[in-house]
Amino acid sequence: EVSDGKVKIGILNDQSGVYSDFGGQNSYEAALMAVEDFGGKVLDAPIEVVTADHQNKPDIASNIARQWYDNEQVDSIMELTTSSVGLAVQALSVDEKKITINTGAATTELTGAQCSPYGFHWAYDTHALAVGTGGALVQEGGDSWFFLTADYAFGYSLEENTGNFVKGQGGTVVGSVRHPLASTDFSSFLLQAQASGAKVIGLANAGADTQNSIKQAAEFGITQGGQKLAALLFTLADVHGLGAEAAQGLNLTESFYWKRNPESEEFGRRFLERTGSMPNMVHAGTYSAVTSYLKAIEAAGTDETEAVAAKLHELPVNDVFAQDGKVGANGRLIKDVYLMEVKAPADITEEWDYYNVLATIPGSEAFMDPAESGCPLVTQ
Amino acid sequence: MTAPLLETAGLQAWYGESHVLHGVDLHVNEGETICILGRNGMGKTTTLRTIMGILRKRTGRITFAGQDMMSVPLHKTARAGLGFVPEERGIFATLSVEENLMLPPKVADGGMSVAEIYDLFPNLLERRNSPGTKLSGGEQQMLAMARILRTGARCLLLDEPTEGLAPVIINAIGDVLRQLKQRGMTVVLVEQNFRFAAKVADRFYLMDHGTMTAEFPVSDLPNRMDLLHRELGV
Amino acid sequence: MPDMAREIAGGKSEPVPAEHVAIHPRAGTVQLALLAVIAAALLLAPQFLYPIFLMKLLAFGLFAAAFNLLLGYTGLLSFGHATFFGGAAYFTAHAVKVWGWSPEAGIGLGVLGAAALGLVMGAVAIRRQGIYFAMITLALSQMFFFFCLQAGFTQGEDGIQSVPRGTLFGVFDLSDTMTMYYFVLAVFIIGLLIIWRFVNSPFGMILKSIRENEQRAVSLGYSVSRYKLGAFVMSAALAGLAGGVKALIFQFATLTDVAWQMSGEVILMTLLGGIGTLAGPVVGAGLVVTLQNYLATSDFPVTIITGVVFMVCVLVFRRGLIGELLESSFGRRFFASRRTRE
Amino acid sequence: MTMIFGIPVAALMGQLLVGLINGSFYALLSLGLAVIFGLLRVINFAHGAQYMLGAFTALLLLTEGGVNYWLALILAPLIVGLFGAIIERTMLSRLYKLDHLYGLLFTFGLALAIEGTFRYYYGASGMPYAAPAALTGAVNLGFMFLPIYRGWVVVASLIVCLGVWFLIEKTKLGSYLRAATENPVLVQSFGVNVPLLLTLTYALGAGLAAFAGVLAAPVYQVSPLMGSNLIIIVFAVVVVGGMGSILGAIVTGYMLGVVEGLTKVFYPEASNIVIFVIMAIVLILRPAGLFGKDA
Amino acid sequence: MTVAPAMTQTEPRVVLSARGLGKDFAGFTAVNDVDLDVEHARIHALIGPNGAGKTTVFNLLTKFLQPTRGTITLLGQDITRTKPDKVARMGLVRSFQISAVFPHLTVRENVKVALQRPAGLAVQFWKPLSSLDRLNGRADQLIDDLGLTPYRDHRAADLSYGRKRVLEIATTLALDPQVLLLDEPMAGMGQEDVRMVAEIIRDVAQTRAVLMVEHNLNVVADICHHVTVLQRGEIIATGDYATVSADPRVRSAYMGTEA
Ligand SMILES: Nc1ncnc2c1ncn2[C@@H]1O[C@H](COP(=O)(O)OP(=O)(O)OP(=O)(O)O)[C@@H](O)[C@H]1O
Ligand SMILES: Nc1ncnc2c1ncn2[C@@H]1O[C@H](COP(=O)(O)OP(=O)(O)OP(=O)(O)O)[C@@H](O)[C@H]1O
Ligand SMILES: [Mg+2]
Ligand SMILES: [Mg+2]
Repeated sequence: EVSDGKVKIGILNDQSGVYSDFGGQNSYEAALMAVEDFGGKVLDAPIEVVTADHQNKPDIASNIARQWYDNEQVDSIMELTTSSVGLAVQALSVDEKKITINTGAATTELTGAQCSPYGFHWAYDTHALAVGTGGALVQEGGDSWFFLTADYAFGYSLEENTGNFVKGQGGTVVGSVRHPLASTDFSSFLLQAQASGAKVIGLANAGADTQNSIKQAAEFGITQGGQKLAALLFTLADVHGLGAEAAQGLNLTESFYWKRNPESEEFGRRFLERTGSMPNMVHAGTYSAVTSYLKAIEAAGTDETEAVAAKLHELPVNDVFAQDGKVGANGRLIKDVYLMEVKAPADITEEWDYYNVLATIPGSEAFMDPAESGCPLVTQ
Repeated sequence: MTAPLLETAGLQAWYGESHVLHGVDLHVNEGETICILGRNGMGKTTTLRTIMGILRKRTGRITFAGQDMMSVPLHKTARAGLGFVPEERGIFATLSVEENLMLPPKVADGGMSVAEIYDLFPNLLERRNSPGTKLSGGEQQMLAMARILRTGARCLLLDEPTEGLAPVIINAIGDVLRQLKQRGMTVVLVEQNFRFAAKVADRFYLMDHGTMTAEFPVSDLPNRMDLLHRELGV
Repeated sequence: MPDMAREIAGGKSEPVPAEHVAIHPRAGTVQLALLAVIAAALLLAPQFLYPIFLMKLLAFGLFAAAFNLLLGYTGLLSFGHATFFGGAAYFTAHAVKVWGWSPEAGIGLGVLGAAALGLVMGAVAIRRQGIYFAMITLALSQMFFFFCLQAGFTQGEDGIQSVPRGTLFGVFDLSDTMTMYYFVLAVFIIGLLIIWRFVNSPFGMILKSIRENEQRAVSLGYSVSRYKLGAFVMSAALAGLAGGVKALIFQFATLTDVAWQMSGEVILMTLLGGIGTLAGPVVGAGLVVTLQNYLATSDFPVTIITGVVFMVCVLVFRRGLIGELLESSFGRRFFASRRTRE
Repeated sequence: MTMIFGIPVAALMGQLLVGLINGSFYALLSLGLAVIFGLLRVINFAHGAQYMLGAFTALLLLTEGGVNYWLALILAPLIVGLFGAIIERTMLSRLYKLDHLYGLLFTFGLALAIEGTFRYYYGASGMPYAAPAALTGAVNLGFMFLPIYRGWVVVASLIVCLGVWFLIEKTKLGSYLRAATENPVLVQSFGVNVPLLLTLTYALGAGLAAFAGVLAAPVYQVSPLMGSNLIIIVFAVVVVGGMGSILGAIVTGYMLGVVEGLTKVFYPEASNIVIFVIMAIVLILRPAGLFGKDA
Repeated sequence: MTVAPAMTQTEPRVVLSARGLGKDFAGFTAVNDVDLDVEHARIHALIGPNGAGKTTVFNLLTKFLQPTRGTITLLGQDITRTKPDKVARMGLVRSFQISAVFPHLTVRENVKVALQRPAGLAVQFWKPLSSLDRLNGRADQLIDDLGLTPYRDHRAADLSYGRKRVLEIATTLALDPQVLLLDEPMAGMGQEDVRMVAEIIRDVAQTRAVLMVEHNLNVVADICHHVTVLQRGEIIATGDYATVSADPRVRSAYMGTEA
């Protein structure tokens, strides 16, 4: 009993802009891999994956989503990099009664005040990043922070979460400055951060923005001056893009590392062969999301939204991405995340071998307790 | 007799929709100075502008030195040996006197050297570094002529060179024109100042409403005074 | 300063030929029949086509027609009309979503807001003419863009999302797509009628004469800048009408609507359809929207096509589709009276 | 720490310098626009795209041909200038006899097409272009670390701006250009090939944009849309300076860069808008612009 | 009932006057120290060689240009700082040296545009065009007076040069101005038209003041009551035609004969 005789999954993300390395085309490949690994069929119905570039514009994204739902019988949309898009498409999907599984966006709003009965948040969120990277730096003595924040939902969420976390640990936030998405010149913001005298400059941005911030901070001698940079959202793809030389020593938080165990390594190498790069948490998360969605359809015996959503909430997640992951009532996948350090170039033994895993942060610490998330669905 | 250096036949021209030249026939021999007389607005300036190719909405025939000029683009007219001194003189305000003087490219050998020009117009030498439009009207007129003499043009089209000038300067310009004639320069002069024209021109055309209504040599002038009186109020 | 490039190219463009084409005796019938066909098509269209797409088309059609009111009838090229379109979208979205206003009140606020923005921008911009005017409107609208990026109520990059469509006059539930469609259609028709009336009014006559010879209009005692400002505000208000409706159609107001690319798009629509014709901008909008829709999910960037179409239109096709049609012998016979610009 | 208006002097100086660096790009770009506008009366909307083309040419020269920065700094402007010349000759020149607005619209379309094409092939994200080895590193000025490359940007832009100013104000070619701006027909009747001059001018303007693009590549990365927002700021700079004024464009470019830098210190929220606000004020008080003559 | 002030049409009454008028363009003085009095029911000619500043004086009087020096008074009011459209509404209307019509409007529409404002039908954007129909009568009357009836529905662009000038005069008269400024109204006209327009001007001048620039000295001699000669921006002579034309300075500067 699959509607229109097939299951159609849309991968909607940034494929040409600042976040195209972060998720991009490779997320689509991850979804295809998941479908192939699943056998190409569910409940005897073929599975199809479509993809589109939303250029980081929420309006473009929701137009495409609407068209997919209304005209092209798409059953669920995943990936949804960047928070503004994630929120827009999740809200639209409530009206359209469709499932969204977000692996690319970071904001905790998705499972907080704006949570949805059919919306899931899979790979990571700003809370996890704050606890992981923020926690590590505060422990090292970085107790005064200045934030360089991307000027939209994601940046605010990341700044707020990290700031609260830092303050909770007894640290202070001395200031912040906001920059437009996809800036090319961070020099004046960095000079402000420098002038603030904070010990840590928190980069509450992502993708190419973070890469550029780090590079220009080096140019202006900020790290030589003794201030430390915290790349709050930085993934393997970004390390690769920036180069190990410039990235060495950075602390970062990811919920996936290909070299962590044999299964993930096997998946990583298959992915590398296919795409030319190792997966980061967004790619692995997308693989996991598609797999879990298909499993839920199978378990529900239908692709009807309510039933599938119920199964997604119910079933534990066990795959290359998550072990014993659980989905909270707010739609949050709760699983372990890892604190990494980027190796010095000399220590790198093979390509893509960028991380030392410093710590594993259990899911219950990394993610907010659903009951405290502010999601109206939880309290009922 | 050799063919005239410059000749037009049935030349018509328009400013937008207004038809100004209604068939101008004119010929100038090498070394000759002719003068076009006529009241205001009869089309004298237009005739010169049309020959130069500045006014391009035109029909008819223009031949210069045996070459058909109708299809020659504006920037090549000068290279054929025609030099134009416009009524408004066209001195460039953003250029100094010397820059103004040096502006037109040399188109042929045989032009005057800068030294010769300064000899001819000592005022210009004195003021060669001031901005072009700071010159007096007469000086501007001299500069406008001097500018063309450098280029080696064989035929000068002069539009009212004496307009607004004091008699003494008019005399000076008259001298210059006579000197040029000795050097073999061909000149087409447009004038309202009949007395001046009478001293320099070899032959006259009378223009009325876009056509030439009369043509006569300077020797015939006494017989024509009546006509001129009627037409020009001379 | 003299106008060199133009002079080099040989003065102002060709004079208009004084042809007299007889108007076909049945021209009126043909026009009426055509109108009837269009009306029927618009009423029935949502049965066959994706209603959201149709609504988008109508909204942009109205936007382009409003823009053309300025360019086509006063000769002012505004490169900042996104300000009115997008600004109104924000006002409407905010009023409806945050203050819980009814849709008609929200749209009303959008129109008024756009008119107010038009008054401010117009007052500065009409101090200069031609390209200066275009550049100033562009710069001012970029200023408004940055304002929207930073003002709290616009939600920055996120935009105002999930705007409820609400209930029109407390009766019609606009969350129903068909109801919404007929509402948009009604607004579209009303908007076009307003434009038509405006153009064919005593005021429109003065605008036309100002465009034809501004100095002369001044010498006849018309305060040209006030008339221009009036037209500017009117055009802004109508663009705001389109923007407010757009916010309800897509339930969204974002930076895209106030970005300069949007101002460029509306120029393209008008240029493509035919500047100074009533139907041209609408047809142009239809083409552009269709093209964008067709390419939305492909990865081929619309901007390449947009850019090339722009260049081709400017180089060889300046009258636009409708303009060319009206200029054809067919158009001259049947639509002669409709032509308002050379 | 010494303070001025509650801002540490060091931070203030730093922001001023950063403003000056941005101003260098504004000056170079508005200079090119002013040169083109002065003679062709075309607002070159494609100027931002030509700036981007310069950066891309440098990048492609490096990746495809192994051509280094210094050579690219010369080659890229020549290549883009040639491209500009072809565009002018084959298309733009047909529009001179029409309303100037068509030139604006044409170059607008051209910009969209060029940027769209590069976006199609290279995506919208920036691609790094390394600064030449000789210019890496930073010098400690006491109040800040100045990356040597950015210092070079200021110097190079000053040299080129002065060079172009010299070319136009002090050379024979420049005297043709200035004279042709005043009275093109007369200059042409002197036998100067003004259409060719127009082509060269457009090529010069495009080449200047490309030069700025190459300079910008190591600072801002190379991306297809790098010029599209910048160009509007540059328009405002040109309006403030006075359309067509060479000196006005240069001076205003640096000045507004610095003003923008200061705004970032005192009222960061307005830093994006400040140039447009200044433009509006200038228009109201002095419609011809600060250095413009025609009212 | 009180007796109306004794003001007959023949009594000279200055309606437009300028004192010490001057205009500089970037260091160049185009008009200098011009005093001018234009009287009701009189035709005043302004003549002078090309570039003497005649058009500039017109532009100054009609406020299309702001004077550098001097004052202008219209009907007793100082208009030195008034905007040009306001001046037109006060009753001072001009024609242009380069013919100024609305080329794509018909002859009748051209005239109606001028009639609209005094009729209070200019800002009504909500009324249909047909509301302008009530101006047709007056428009057709003017068109007829000037002999343009056969061309009433032609587009202005299609008229001959001379007829455009006539049309321009018609639009100007439609405003029923107190003072009429005509810049070379006969330029480019055939002999026929010149005579007709001269008649028209003489006619309309019976009830209003006319200031005109004209190169056609026959016309000036024929219809003008008063002549002012301008040279290099300054007045070199003023008076009736006979006086002025006998002035040696005028003869040398304008008529082209050295005394
Ligand atoms: N740029 C122009 N546009 C339209 N008409 C023009 C233009 N220049 C001149 N005319 C008209 O063309 C006719 C001939 O003008 P032209 O300048 O050739 O006369 P002219 O004989 O040189 O007179 P003058 O002695 O005053 O210099 C005049 O009626 C004039 O009004
Ligand atoms: N806007 C301006 N800027 C600079 N100079 C100007 C301007 N307008 C006119 N002039 C100059 O002022 C002088 C007087 O010009 P004006 O047009 O008033 O002469 P005119 O007497 O009307 O001549 P014509 O009989 O040829 O029409 C001329 O030298 C002209 O070049
Ligand atoms: Mg002349
Ligand atoms: Mg004049």
